[in-house]
Amino acid sequence: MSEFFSMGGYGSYIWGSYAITAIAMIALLLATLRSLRNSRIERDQLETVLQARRPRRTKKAPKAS
Amino acid sequence: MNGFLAILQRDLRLALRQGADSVMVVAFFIVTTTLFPFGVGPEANILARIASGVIWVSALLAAMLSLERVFQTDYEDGTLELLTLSPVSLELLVLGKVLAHWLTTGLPLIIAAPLMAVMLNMDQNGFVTLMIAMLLGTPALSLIGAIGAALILGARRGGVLVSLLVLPLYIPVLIFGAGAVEAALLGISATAQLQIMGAILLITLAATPFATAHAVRQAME
Amino acid sequence: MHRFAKPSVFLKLTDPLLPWLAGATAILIATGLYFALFASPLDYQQGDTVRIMYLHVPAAWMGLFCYVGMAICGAMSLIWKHPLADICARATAPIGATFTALCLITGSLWGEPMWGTWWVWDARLTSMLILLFLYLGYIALVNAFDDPERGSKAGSALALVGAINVPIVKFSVDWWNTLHQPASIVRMDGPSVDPSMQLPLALMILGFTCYYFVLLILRVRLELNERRIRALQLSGMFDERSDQEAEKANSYDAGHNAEASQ
Amino acid sequence: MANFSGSDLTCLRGERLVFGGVSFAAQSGDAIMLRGRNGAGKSSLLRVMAGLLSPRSGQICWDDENIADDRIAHQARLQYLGHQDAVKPVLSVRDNLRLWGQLRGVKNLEQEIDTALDVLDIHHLSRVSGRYLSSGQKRRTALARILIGQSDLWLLDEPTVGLDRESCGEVSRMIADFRSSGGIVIYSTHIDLEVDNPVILDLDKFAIPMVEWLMEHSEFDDLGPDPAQEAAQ
Repeated sequence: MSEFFSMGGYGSYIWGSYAITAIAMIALLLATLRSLRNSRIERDQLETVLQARRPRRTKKAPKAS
Repeated sequence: MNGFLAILQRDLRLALRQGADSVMVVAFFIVTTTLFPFGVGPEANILARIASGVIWVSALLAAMLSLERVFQTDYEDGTLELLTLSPVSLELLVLGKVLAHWLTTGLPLIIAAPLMAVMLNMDQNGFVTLMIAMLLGTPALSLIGAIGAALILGARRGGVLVSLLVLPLYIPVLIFGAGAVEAALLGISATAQLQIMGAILLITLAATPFATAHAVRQAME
Repeated sequence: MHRFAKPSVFLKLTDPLLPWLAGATAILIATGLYFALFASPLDYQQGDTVRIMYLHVPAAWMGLFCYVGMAICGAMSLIWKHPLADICARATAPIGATFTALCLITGSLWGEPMWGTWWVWDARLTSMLILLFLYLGYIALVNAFDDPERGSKAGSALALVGAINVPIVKFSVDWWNTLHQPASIVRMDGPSVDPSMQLPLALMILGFTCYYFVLLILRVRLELNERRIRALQLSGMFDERSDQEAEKANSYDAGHNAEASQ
Repeated sequence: MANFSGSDLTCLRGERLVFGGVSFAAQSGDAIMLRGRNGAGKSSLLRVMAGLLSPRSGQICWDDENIADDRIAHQARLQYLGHQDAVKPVLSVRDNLRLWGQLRGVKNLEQEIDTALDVLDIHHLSRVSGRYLSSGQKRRTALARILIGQSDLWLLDEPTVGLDRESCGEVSRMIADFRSSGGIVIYSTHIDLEVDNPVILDLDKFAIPMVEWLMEHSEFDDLGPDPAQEAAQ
């Protein structure tokens, strides 16, 4: 087993490249999923407000924020 | 054709009145080149070995330095909008502006290059090739750079951005420009390299005005 | 008249596709890894380090593939002015840049034990490095505008110009390399690819390609979501509101915070 | 008799709808005044008319020919005055104007420049370089530009910005002269420029209420649960 991990003495190079590739690919995927989730949440909230707001033009002073 | 001459004449006049631009480019070129002996040491044979590369890289950077101004000022004061709306094809006007840019920056560099070659101890038999290579290469630099200058109109941090966009595209010119001089220094014919540079110039001359004009129109939207 | 309508076609098409693609990615990469790490022969010259090839070559392939994809999107955006083409190009860039960087890193890790140096100005590695610069330039340009749409359009034009330039760069770098490189140095294409190596290589290449498509679909959705959010925010919903609506808006704030704190 | 018309124009800036369904028609001698709030799309419409901006939908025709088919011909017949004056600080007023005349291929250019300078009463400034001009003088230089060379269509975006009352009168006179010679003028202005019975195009009427519009066009609800559908269930 340890022979397998040492990879003929080149283990650090080989496992290093596999690890970096895995980390980069997984990180990219997770970052995308994360921002996708956040954007979906934010969008849903905005859509709710949109649906709640019936098309009517009541003039009122804009609320100070 | 009248439009081409009109814009060329105006840009040259602007460059003359605003002065400084060409002088700055040449000064930048000379200062950058002079930095190398400080970096690598003043041994004559090392300098002679790297002279062609150093001159080309410095010329590249110097040509790039002034790129941002090709369209930026015209964009800011509304001139570019009117040029887009003038009854002359925008490609032709772009070509006129690029020619003006080359005349005010590329040409002075070609004149300054042999001077720096002497200071870097380059062998005399490379001088003619260096001048010819720069004569073929610097217009291509201006043409390619104009695309970058047009793309960044309206962007934040335009100056740094244009170098990031344009420098990778400059690599072929650098390789063959320096290669031609090196061949000449070795006493080999540099015709092949110069022919390729001529081809690059022709391709850029044919293709880049369309890309640049497209980018300018995009910026006007 | 409405460009917002068109993307829904994309979503309808990709929705059923996504789980299949994700599954294919997992299976292909898993079997590819099995063959690459356990069931493939050693190279007589390079020994175990040849296993890096199963990452290096697919990454290089993806770097080029993504750039070609971006250029095609750029051309489509130019010809049909379809907003989805810009979005796809924009979504592809970070993926392509990641793979190009991975190609360089694995190449370097492969080069150290083989050539005794982390970096060789080898024609292929150098070309990949320039490709990485092109990606970085694209990403910087796209993000440099206040109006995201303007950025995407400028990016598409740049991708097209870059794609025309890539063969010229490749040619000139090859030429430069043969001129300066002594022939004795082992080149990347040194080991002839044994048929038993072709299988894991093909699996990994396919797996990476599927991974790209999964990520592309997700990132395009993300971009579409963000467009919709910007449109909603721009609509001025929050400007003039009655008490009733202000209440709703408050519940929005509350909901949002609740979600965020999960 | 020239005829300039647009039908069902929709304009999108960035990701924002500016206006939708705008139509207009003008014949030689007509003037159209664009009105509307800030951001109603007056400048955008003028840019669409000039061909700088492509409309999202609809088309603009000159004598029943789409302007997108022959841009150069359209650009030859129009004069556009934008927000900016495009006056180069290092060039004299005359040199500034000369470029635009040359680009239009004007014959007797110097004479035309003289006339234009006279009309706007800046002849005494002809040798002064742009950097010494006041903003009003720059605006008048820009206005002089549109007098140089033949044109059938003026698109003026806030022509009177930075001008005093007297100069506004000059602009009114310019417009009247141009119309009497068969030109079409389309302009936007905040102050009342004295123009004889212009057609008024109120862009506020064509504003697209984003909220309603977004509700109608929520096609990409397949991204997540549609609140409307949920409510219906």
